[in-house]
Amino acid sequence: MSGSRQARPAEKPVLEVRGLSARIAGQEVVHDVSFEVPASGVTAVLGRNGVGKTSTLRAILGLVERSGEVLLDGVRVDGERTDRIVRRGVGYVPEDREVFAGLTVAENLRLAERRAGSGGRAERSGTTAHGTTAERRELVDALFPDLVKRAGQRAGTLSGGQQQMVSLARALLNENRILLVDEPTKGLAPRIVTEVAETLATAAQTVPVLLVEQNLQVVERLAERVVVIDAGRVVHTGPARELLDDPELVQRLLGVSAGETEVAR
Amino acid sequence: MSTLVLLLATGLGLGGLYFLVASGLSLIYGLMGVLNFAHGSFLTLGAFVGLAAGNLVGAGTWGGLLLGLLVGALTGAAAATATELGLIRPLYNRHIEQVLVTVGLSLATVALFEGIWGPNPRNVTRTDWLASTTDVLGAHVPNTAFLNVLAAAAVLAGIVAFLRYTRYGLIIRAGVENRAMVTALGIDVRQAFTLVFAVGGAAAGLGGVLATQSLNYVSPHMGASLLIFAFIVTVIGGMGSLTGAAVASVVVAVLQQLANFYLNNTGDLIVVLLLALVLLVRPSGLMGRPA
Amino acid sequence: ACAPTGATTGGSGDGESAAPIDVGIVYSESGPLAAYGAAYKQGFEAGIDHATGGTGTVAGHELNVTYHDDAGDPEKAVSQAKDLIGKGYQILGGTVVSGVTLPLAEQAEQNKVLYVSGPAAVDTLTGINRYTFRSGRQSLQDVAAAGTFVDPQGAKVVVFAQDNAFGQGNLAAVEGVLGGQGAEVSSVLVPEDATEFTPFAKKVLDAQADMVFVAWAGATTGAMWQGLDQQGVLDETTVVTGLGDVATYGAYGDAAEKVSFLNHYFPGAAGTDTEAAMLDAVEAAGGTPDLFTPDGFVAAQMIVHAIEEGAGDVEAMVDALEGYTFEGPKGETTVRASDHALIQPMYQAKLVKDGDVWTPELVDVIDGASVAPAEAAE
Amino acid sequence: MATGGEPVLEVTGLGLTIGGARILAGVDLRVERGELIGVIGPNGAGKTTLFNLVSGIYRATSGRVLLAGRDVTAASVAVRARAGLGRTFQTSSLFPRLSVAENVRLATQRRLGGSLSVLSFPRRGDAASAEAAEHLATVGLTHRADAAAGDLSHGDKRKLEIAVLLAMDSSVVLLDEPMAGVATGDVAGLVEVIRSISASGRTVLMVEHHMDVVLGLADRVAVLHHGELLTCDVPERVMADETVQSAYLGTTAGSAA
Amino acid sequence: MNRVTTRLGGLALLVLLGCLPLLAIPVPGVLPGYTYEPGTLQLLALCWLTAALALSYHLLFGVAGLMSFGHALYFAAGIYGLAIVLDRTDVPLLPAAALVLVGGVALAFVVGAISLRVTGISFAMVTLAFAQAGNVLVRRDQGDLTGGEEGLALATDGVPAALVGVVNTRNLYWLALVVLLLVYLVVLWIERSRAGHVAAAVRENEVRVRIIGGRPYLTKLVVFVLAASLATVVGMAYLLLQSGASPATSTADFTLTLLVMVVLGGVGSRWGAVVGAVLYTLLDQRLAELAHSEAVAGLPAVLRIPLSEPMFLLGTCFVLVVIFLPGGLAGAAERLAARRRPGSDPDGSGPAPGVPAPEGAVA
Ligand SMILES: Nc1ncnc2c1ncn2[C@@H]1O[C@H](COP(=O)(O)OP(=O)(O)OP(=O)(O)O)[C@@H](O)[C@H]1O
Ligand SMILES: Nc1ncnc2c1ncn2[C@@H]1O[C@H](COP(=O)(O)OP(=O)(O)OP(=O)(O)O)[C@@H](O)[C@H]1O
Ligand SMILES: CC(C)C[C@H](N)C(=O)O
Ligand SMILES: [Mg+2]
Ligand SMILES: [Mg+2]
Repeated sequence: MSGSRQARPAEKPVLEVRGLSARIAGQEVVHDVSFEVPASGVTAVLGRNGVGKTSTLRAILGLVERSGEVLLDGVRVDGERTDRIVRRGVGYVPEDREVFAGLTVAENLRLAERRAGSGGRAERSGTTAHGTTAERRELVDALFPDLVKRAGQRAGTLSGGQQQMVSLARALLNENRILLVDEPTKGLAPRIVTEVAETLATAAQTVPVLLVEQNLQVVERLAERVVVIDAGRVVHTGPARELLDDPELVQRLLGVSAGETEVAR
Repeated sequence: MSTLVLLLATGLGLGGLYFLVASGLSLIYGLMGVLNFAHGSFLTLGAFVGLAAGNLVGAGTWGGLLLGLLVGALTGAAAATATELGLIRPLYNRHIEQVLVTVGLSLATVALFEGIWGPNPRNVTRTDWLASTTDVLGAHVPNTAFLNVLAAAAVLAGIVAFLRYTRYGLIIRAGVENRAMVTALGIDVRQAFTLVFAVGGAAAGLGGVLATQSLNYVSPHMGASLLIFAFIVTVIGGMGSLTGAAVASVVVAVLQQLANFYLNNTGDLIVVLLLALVLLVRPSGLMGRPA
Repeated sequence: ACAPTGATTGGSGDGESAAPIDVGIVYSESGPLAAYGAAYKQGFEAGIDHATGGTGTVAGHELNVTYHDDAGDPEKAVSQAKDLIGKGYQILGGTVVSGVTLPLAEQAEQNKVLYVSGPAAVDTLTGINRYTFRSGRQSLQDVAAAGTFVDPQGAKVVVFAQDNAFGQGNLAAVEGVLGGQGAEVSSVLVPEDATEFTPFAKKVLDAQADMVFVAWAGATTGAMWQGLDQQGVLDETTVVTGLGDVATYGAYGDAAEKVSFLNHYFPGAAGTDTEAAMLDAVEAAGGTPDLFTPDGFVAAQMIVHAIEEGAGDVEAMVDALEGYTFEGPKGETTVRASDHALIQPMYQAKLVKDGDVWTPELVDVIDGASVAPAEAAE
Repeated sequence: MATGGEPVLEVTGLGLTIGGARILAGVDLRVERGELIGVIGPNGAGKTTLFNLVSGIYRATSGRVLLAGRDVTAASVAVRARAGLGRTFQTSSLFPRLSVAENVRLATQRRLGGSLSVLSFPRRGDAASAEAAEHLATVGLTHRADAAAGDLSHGDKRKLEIAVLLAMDSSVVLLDEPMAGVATGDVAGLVEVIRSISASGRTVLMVEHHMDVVLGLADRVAVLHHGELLTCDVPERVMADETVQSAYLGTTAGSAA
Repeated sequence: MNRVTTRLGGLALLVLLGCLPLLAIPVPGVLPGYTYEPGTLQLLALCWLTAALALSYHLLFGVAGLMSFGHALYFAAGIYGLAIVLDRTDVPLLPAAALVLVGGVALAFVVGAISLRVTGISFAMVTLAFAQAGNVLVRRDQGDLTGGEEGLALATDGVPAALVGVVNTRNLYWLALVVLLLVYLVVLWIERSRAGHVAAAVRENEVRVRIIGGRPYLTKLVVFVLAASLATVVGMAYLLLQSGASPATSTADFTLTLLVMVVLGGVGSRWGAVVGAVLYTLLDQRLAELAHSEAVAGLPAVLRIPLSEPMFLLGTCFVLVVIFLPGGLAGAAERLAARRRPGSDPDGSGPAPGVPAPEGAVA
């Protein structure tokens, strides 16, 4: 686990983004963004509010109008429909949880399980490094016992944090080539934040994670590389340590002044 | 006594008819949020085409009726599928516009049907059994009442099973809430929605052919005239609740029969009153989820 | 450019001694009653031909007949009437729908133009105003004809009708006509929009009437007859109704043979020379004679007569029509001077099965005077 | 720190049961004028529910809510709002198609009167608009004033919620996770905004999972757990509590938060 | 500056429309004849009244977001109310109109107070139900009041002679124009008022309005009653223009046509509602001419049958507008205007140079 923090020798990247732009309601909000996500470990996307982090993730999935190239395992997918891209093995934890309020917790999870045959390549080959579907299920159950208890409850009546758990669980239930995770710890109690961070760390050993996160402790704990976005453009990429160890750079890119990661005590 | 029996039995039969019309409407409305004003047109089209097919085998024969039902359902499904693909899907996520498009479609199609088949109702030849009555406790109950109730029960069971025991049911319910997210889970939600429309259309086509058996006519306006009750039944029953629609169909029809007979033809007014009352007391309908 | 103050009719400078006369026909070319409209129009064209001896001119005036579709919608009809009146038309005709005919009569009165209404049977049109005439029969005549099937004195008559203006009007007519002749009239009224009326059929049966008068219109007619038949009403008593247009013959199903029909007209009913001329003309023009063909024909006869007597002067035309008696397709026809009721013969008929289709057969001709409506106060 | 001793908000035996499920039970809480209370607790503990009951979104199945001594248990949301209660939502709830400025304006306008009048017109540059602009400046959204609220990014919506709250000028303010999704670089600024709200004599209740923020701001910290109020005490003592440590903060308390 | 030109433009248009009865302008294919002819004036007057009615619906639907399927009820209340009062009493026109308006307000208040207890599609259905009840009552001719499907003629005794008869069509035309102007101004007024702003806010997010201390229910009720009263006023003018009442005006179908007009013009746009209504009325009245034209009669059946059904053409038109012209005519006009003004990109965040042309972009 401790080794996960070191950059690995250059493997073929799982995800390559080249010159990606995204438009929302006729306005371009992401401009010409390029970066790569290597075969394992966490790559964090950082930036202030409204700079286009979420939009970048959504553009990769084709959930917003986009142009540019997106390659998954070397294959261009930017012309494909979202569901196709996802079935190639992309797990997504959206920013606003987006649980299906009218369905029960169990139904939410059942829906998320991609069945063999409809899943990504790995899925078709049966048991993988991530174990079987059943094993993944156990892992998720262990991580969020609350959800087991509330299997029959309508997701809309869950507390904010519980909904976040459902959203995470949906992504973790499947065999993925990559996870796109948008602010997973938002609204979670400190104890759960720690647990989620650990889970992501474990997952990242085999599946690369592209993580949007504001909590710098979590970034520090997980990320190997960072991509910093400002005003819809990539303004910095590099190893996480390099950024976090340089207070001046943090101040310049993220607007956090020295010592402020501990926030106004 | 025999009058009351007759009122109840025919009320039940009428309820079956209402449900046959409402089932597809309620399905599409409940699941996709599209209040489909063109539903009546699916029904009319199914009835015309179904009857024409049935007449090839023989008007007034059971074989003809069965073929008519099949062809009617297929016609309804085809029309609905075309509507979904051509008109509803491009308006993805614009619910009001989707409703409006169906309004436009219903206006256009009724006029088109008039152009093709003429404005006047045409009479239907039924099998001898359907044209006669069965004695129940001294009342001569028209056999179409039995047919309607049976068919309604079958359609209800069929659709509920489809929703409950197929994965599509789940996909559809989730897709209604958040289509983008279902897609982001790797599911092609569009097929599911098209399927809903097709099933709804099939129910309409089936209902259309069956309706001609009790109405004894087929006309370009038959769909539209039945639609208003289908709307009412759908809302009273609770959005998206098929069982609710079924219960509401029976309640509305029986109440209507009784009020018409005993309360000086006030059936329609009573039904409207019932609708207002139900919505005020339980805005989500009899069996809808509380908001 | 400033508008001329008076209305002008364009393009009449062809040197003829008498100016052409404009006749505007506002009728249902489309809409729910387009079939009636078609029969009316065919009859009208044949009538113009007949009355002008094929010349299309009356007393040197060329007739300029224009047809306008109101689609059965009063709003459109009024717009068209105003347009025509504004363009200087003094003669309007047409309409098959009661809801349209009344507003047009209103326009005729407001603007003092001659209006000859079409098949609309509404009784209130009779005596409504000085400028309005009718070319068809009215409900009271239907009812009086129904009265010829039984002896009204002391008979128990049940009116089975829809609970709308048409049904209520018929009920009132029966009460007035047959009630006046000593019948005991009661009614079973069914909501207009109802699709299931079996219990009402039973109610009719339970009333044990000597005669049941059925006044029904619309799509549910077939189901209504089945209901009456299924509950045994047709076997128990004399059931009388009006025989409609050809398209409705099938609606009775097997009940047809058990029903006694009063009839305004069916092709071949009259057997007069005028009728023969009308039938020939309509068929030659590719039309199909039907229930309301004579209404159009008679309208043409009346309009041509009015022009002959008083072209260009509405008051003179009205005067010419009041009391006018002529040989219509149905036989001797009179415009009653006091209220413009159109006195004409009616028929008793039955339907007989001829292979797969039903055809009407004449049972009896009812003399026009014997079924004339009571005079309406103007 | 609380000094007055006059309770502005008083909650006694407050509870909510939905379909047999006990969501909240027997919560007693007395908040004094000018106090800033941090509300913490595990996810699903009932924090948002408490806010919903106090603001009237839900009706309590037991207990009472007193606002400035007045019993508002049965009062509608609007009545409570007019009586001086304001709140933000955990998931942003704005007028998506109205502009950012209009969102704020509606609140100032309501306060300045005449919102139901068809005889008065809003004008640019009138008192309500000027005030709205001020609040937008406070939360740093001036540059987005004309954007539709629905077009804002997640973090910016949180800021807009605060601006609307400022505009309402409520005496009691409920904040539901104001920092969730706010960029780390902006947290300090928002903390200052909240501090100034509190400093202006208003009473603040704040649900927040950022412990640094809670500890930096709160006079007292209330802990909810399984729908019950465990404690409400000064931060030092609450943080030392064992249940709080294990159920909420977790073993690595402080380091991950 | 911009505002001044729009106002001047509006005024000029109004003057022009006001002068139409004095001019002889032919618009072939659109109008039945010269603009001074009664038939043309009647059609135009009908357009103005329909536009006024559509504006009142715009207030309900476009501003407050209340999708009612029963707006026809208040229009019919105006028509039948006035027709009945004039028919049954000797009250002269103006007092009668005032009386009917009071009645319309009361009716709207009661129905609104009940139906506004539910929202969304339920609201649409309850209003539909009430309107349907009204329609049933009208058609049943209860107490001989409404004349059933035969309708009711205008009793002209109480009406000033200047408003009766074809020769006076131009007076009716002016009346209709004044009603339209009046309704437009009232709607403008309400939209600009604070209540209008709150109504728009309610449309967006009701809970939020409550949280800032507003009263959504009252706001909606105010708008509902105002819109209904306007409809009642238009209804009374309509009675005078048509000199008769017909039950078709009380049907749900009629409300649907209003919806169609407002959507055609562009939801939320006042001008859109007006233009949509005028266009709809012209098409509705004139398409029949096209349908019966000889050009159509000569076509093969596959083309002839659809083309000879006006409603088919209208319905199809409408569907096409909804699909291809989001925002209706107003939206299209706006887009066109925006294209004319290049560089109006608000914050200059247009595509940055060097961005590859969007290729295979999917939404
Ligand atoms: N639905 C939308 N319509 C219009 N513009 C939008 C929409 N959603 C986002 N935007 C705009 O796109 C830009 C980028 O938004 P995005 O959500 O990607 O930012 P973000 O970096 O994820 O911010 P945050 O940290 O606040 O979540 C913002 O300026 C925002 O205003
Ligand atoms: N209808 C219901 N049926 C059963 N349980 C419910 C229902 N509605 C809410 N709950 C439960 O009530 C609890 C309280 O939720 P609440 O939103 O108040 O939590 P919270 O403390 O705000 O949590 P978070 O920090 O995650 O936002 C949750 O556990 C939720 O699942
Ligand atoms: C898929 C559509 C037919 C239905 C749905 N109302 C949507 O647009 O999201
Ligand atoms: Mg984001
Ligand atoms: Mg919460």
